[in-house]
Amino acid sequence: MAEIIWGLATSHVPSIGAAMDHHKTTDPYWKPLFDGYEPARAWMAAHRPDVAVIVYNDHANAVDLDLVPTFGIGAAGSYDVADEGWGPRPVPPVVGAPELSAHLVGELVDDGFDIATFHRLDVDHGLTVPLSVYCPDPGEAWPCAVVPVLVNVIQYPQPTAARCHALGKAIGRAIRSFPQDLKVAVFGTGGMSHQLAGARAGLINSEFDRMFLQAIESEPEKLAALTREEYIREAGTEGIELIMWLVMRGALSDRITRVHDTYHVPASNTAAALALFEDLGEA
Amino acid sequence: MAEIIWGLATSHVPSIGAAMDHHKTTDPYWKPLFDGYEPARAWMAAHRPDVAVIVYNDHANAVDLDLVPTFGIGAAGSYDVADEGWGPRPVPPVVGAPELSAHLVGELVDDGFDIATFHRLDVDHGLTVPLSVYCPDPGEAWPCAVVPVLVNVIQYPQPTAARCHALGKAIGRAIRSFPQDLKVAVFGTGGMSHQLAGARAGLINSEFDRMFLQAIESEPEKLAALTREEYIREAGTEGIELIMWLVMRGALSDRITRVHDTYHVPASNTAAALALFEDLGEA
Amino acid sequence: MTKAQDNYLLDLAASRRGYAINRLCGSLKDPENRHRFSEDEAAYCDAYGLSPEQKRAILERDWTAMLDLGASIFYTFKLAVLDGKSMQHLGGVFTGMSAEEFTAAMRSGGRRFG
Amino acid sequence: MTKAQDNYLLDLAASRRGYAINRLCGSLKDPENRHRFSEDEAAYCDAYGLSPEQKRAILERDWTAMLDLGASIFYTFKLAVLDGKSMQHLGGVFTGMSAEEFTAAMRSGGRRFG
Ligand SMILES: [Fe+3]
Ligand SMILES: [Fe+3]
Repeated sequence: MAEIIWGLATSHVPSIGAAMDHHKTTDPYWKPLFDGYEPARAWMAAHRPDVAVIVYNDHANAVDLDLVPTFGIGAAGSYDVADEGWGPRPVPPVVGAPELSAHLVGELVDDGFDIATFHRLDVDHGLTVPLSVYCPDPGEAWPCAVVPVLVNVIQYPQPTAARCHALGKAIGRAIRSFPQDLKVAVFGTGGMSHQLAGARAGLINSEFDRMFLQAIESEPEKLAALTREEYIREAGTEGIELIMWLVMRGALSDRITRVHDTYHVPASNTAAALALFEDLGEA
Repeated sequence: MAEIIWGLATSHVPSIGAAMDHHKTTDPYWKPLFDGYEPARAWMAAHRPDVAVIVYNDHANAVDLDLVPTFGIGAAGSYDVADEGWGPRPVPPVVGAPELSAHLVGELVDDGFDIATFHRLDVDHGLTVPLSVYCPDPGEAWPCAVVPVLVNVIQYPQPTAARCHALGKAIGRAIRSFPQDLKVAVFGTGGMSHQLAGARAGLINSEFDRMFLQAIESEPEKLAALTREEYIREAGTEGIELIMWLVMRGALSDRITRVHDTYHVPASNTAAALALFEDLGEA
Repeated sequence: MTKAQDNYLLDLAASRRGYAINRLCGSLKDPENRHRFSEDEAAYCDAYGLSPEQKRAILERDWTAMLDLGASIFYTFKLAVLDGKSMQHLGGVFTGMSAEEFTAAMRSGGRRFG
Repeated sequence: MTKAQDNYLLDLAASRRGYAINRLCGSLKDPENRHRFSEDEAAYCDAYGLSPEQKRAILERDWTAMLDLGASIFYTFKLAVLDGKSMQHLGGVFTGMSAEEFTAAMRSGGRRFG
């Protein structure tokens, strides 16, 4: 059976990817952030998953407003890196895990989740930046296959935080029932607080962020009880991306231990964080 | 508040539309089917809704396999009639009810349904044939606005019948909480038994169909308990469209009365039926 | 009889296997694409990345092979319509009948199983 | 200060109102479209069915008006990138600062509310 070995929460700000692509990670602006990643990166390099289930949102690249799914899962054999308007990132294409994808879709649909499926999906910074946070130098190929899990966080109404947490729990059950001996990591991406547009642009709420960064480990229910309006008010219009961390947290078992975390302001207009949890498995 | 005044279950076979478009409804092949519609059409003409919520599936026209949503709702102001490969049907464009659409999406997402939204949607025979069954001579414009509700019945795994029934109940609650005095009709479309491809092509199971046609009124739970595999075995690979009747039935209250029904074999390769229920409102 | 399976389920594996062939057939809803396809079917197949087996199935109108290779009837039907073929014609192909025989079977109440 | 609202929520009404402008901006992810847009911005706006207000907002780079007319920042940002503008530039526009002032505000911990 497949097992979940760790969960990573990480911001997916495009400029974090650009800093790596353009070799700026030791510039004064970026060094504190990337230094903060180091212990997590070293630990993950020693605990390699076969597949990464990456919960993220698309940003007007593979999904436009013609058809906006609330939850989607990629079921393809591979995914191209998107041109978001400034050329694709110079990173390898993403190799899928279509059997695991199909298993997840089947289990989730039977579990009452109304999943959209993608057979063609150009993956944008929402997915590739977290991969780069995990693995900064992939060479010719990423070190793991990927199942993309997409969440609508751009168009209101977004799914509730509680629904995201429930989806995560169902994903966890589905992964653990997959009849292959795979090691799986689950990524929850986006956040932390940020607002890109409007008079509150530049909003950073580090009290909320630090509370969230703590509570995601042991009190996810508290975070799942917040309304989308509360996320937007506290963490900013785009800070609502944090609901995707709850999908990751839901997929992990109750027995987790925090390997590392880090918090830094700013990455572009965003508060950036990383939190890495080892999954000790069900008791 | 909005109220649901009736529910119509009807097949949506393209050739039923073509028979009307090409004035063949009195040909010996078609006359029995259209004669069967008459009492329902007369009753509906005397009970006009402001909006029709039409539960249907797209057939490789507005939705391709790149992105397949399990449930979707149109939120646009209007919908063009699709060219399905043989030119669009000569019927009026469909006018939307975007405020009601937005209300339904908001209520359903908060209710834990993971709805995809469509802002551009060319509607195919799945939606326009039921409109023609209701209103054979629309002239320049259909007599009601429309909220399209799309269900994936083509790609396996389809949503379970139970999930469709639950969606219908949630749609019923959402309609009844819409703060405008609108009369709403709900259409459940597709079926009855048919299989288009493979060695069982031409399958008609009239025992199953007649059971379903009866039970949809007073025992929908019995139908909701059938698995997708049972639908496919009994009603054919495409007969699973019948799960969309359960969405309609779920939206109606428990107090309904059957106005009329009819059953005819064949319409093209399909068993065709219609069942019309007046909604007497909640007790 | 024919070699058709009893049922064809478009599950996610079939949807992946048949991606190119379904995309080709789906494209025929656009009149311009219908025209381009008819002008040079083989080149059109290549442009859509069909496998050699899928290309053969399309060019030879092997409707059963198309399904075996992951196609969905809702997609291949658009090609049949372009050829002026009906769903009764396809039903006949799958069941080893002529379109007329298949139509007659439907008019006599359809085909029964189990 | 500017006339920007506190928040812009892309709800379904905004998504409908801003359909054309978002579609235009989204199309700029395609290099060919970027080229066509740059060659004749007004004609490109007309081809995408923008309202006169939306067209004016695009041509004059009125970033706040775009949002008021239903645009989403994830779409308009593609236009900003084409202009060589950063998210810090846009942040400055929305808040009445220069890009440098906005960047400095971010580096000092971001902007606090409530
Ligand atoms: Fe994001
Ligand atoms: Fe259908």
